[in-house]
Amino acid sequence: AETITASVVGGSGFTGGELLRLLAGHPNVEISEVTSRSKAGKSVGSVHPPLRGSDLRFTEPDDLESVDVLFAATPHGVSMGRIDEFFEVADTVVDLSADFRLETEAQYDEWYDGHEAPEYLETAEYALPEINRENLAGADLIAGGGCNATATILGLYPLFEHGILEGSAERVVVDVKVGSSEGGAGGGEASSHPERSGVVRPYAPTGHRHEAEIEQFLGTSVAFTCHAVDMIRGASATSHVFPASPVSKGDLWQAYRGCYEDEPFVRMAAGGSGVYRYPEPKAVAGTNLGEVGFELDPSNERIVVFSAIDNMMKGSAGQAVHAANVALGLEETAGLEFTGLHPVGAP
Amino acid sequence: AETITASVVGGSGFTGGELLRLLAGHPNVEISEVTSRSKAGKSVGSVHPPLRGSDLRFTEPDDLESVDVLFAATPHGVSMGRIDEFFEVADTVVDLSADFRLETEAQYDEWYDGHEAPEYLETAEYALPEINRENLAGADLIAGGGCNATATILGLYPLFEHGILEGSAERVVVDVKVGSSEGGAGGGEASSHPERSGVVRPYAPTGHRHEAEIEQFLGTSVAFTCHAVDMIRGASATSHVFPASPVSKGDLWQAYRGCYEDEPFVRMAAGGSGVYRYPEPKAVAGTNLGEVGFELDPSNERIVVFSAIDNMMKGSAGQAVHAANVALGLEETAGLEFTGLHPVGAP
Amino acid sequence: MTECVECGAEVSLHDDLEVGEIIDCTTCGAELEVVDTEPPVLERAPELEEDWGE
Repeated sequence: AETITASVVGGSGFTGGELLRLLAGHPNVEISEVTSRSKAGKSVGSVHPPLRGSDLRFTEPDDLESVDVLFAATPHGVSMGRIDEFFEVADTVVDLSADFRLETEAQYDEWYDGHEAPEYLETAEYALPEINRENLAGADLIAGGGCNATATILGLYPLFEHGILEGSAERVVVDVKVGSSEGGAGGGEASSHPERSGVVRPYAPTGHRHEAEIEQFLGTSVAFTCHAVDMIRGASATSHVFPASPVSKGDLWQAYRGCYEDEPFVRMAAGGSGVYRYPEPKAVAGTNLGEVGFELDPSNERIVVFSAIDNMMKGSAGQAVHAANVALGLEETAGLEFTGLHPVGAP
Repeated sequence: AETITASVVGGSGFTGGELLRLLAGHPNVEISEVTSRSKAGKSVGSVHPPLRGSDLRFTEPDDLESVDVLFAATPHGVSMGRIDEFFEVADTVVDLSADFRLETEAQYDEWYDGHEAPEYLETAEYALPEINRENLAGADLIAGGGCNATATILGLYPLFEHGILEGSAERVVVDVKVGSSEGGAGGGEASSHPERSGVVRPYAPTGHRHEAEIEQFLGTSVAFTCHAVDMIRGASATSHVFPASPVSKGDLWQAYRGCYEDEPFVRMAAGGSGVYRYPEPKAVAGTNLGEVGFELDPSNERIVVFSAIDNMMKGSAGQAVHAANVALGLEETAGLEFTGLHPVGAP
Repeated sequence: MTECVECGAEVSLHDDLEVGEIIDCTTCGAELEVVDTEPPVLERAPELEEDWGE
């Protein structure tokens, strides 16, 4: 089978480590370089246990080697400053930060601190194949989705795609519960183990950055609130949707099966029996799977939509590898076959 | 100071144990009897560690001793069958089940399996002093509120009390996260430790029983969804409220301070600095405190209201003792002074 | 004593107050900057928006 060379810029963080873990196990990938300013010279296994025994060592992030695909797992604001340099060494660049997710410079002025390379925003392709597969084939610049937005979009997308929601009149409330890896390895006092354990802690009561990304792809504004809970990796989004006209369970199944029946990385979990009747982060931890489900609440004219992902995988590194597989014409599920553990503890 | 005699019917469950713990430490209470069919003859300390060393033993629940106040910590459906018997031995009965919470027999027909003693529904008083103090003084039958309803009502009550919400036009979505003690000690496969750990598990996507109780006291219908999360005791309710007309932060503070400034068991946590900026179950675990807070989201014409309680305390046993203190003319905070631990693990 | 600009509750002040000092309101937790001491005047301190990461 075909082999492509790949490098990871910013490989010492959680997301960088997850990318490395996936690429090291990917049948079509040969890792040529992993950069990290803080860990240069150290073996990748010393930072990321799943890679123990690998002779790969972190290198300085300057004078990058040329590769087929470069994954950037750097904090927000880094890729936009180095994108030209990245394209000098790689044909395809997959950026996991927010630097190329939104379409217009105005959005970056409003939600971030402006943009250093707005000319790339036009051509950047959103990495979520379930809603952007046709544009990903052959794309040069791929922008990984945000984890909260990915969970929310996966849940709501079929409702818009099949006209159950038009995106104007309806009220949509999104209430998300996330793990601590979203804040990255650093984080201040609030993310020390004594303070972060066992919380149900509202931390972005009005999460506008996520709303901007969700609105861009669903075409509707959502009222978003995020809570930190006692997980490390995992995101659960519960969307409360009030459609303008009544809808039946049959309509819902038609919409969701229509969008996801043939998708390799979306599983339906809407009622039924057993312990795991609805989507749950534990059930998809470590996998690139998204679980989606719904419940109809006629007395409140409401549809309750549940979606669960592993924010490190479907919400970040897994999505990036999936998008790269599509862009480079590889087998879509290559390197992403793990389907989770049961029973298992907090993800 | 005055001493009253009290008994607990159904003392071997989690809630019964919490009641015992509080009553054993109450300056004005002498426990005369604790019944449990399954644990009759055993010491209370063998079941409830905080009571180790107490000579109190569980007795059979038949031929009850007469006492001033009888607390019933029995499953739903038991008190309604024994209420006459309870009143033969006690002047005041505090029932912690749902048997006397709702006002009409019709509601019990709809949400439960009917009612065996509907004649008591008229005179039963809801136990939450923050919204029913004047009726509790001298009440004979007190009905403890449900934990999810208590958390929700505490959060939303000031908005109705001060006319920010009229309770007709507005849409209210309530998204609750709760601990495993809500399901009691039993519970099937889903509450085994391997399956219940580390979950964010929707379990009542449309919670009509809770909605009925909330609607009764706030006069508005709410769209309710509940998730089990990795806590033992604790309930966090996030209410997404869409008022008909815009409101300012000043209006909100006036409403919340107006209702709660002099309340001994409600603390405000709405923004500000530090790690605990909004209500959080960890911050009130083991206390009878409720934390309430809010955030204004003008772009979505939304108020996000947060409330956190310990479902075993403010949501059950603590609320029952608080109500009994009010009904019997004792010091309101008697036996309920504990103000929590920091730092602390999952509640 | 003076009133919190955020929630209107009373804010207890210690006596040797200094201009520029930051006091947090014990009712709503808002951070308030002392802009004058005779009489004491408090304004909302520019609180740096905590970066929630992700």
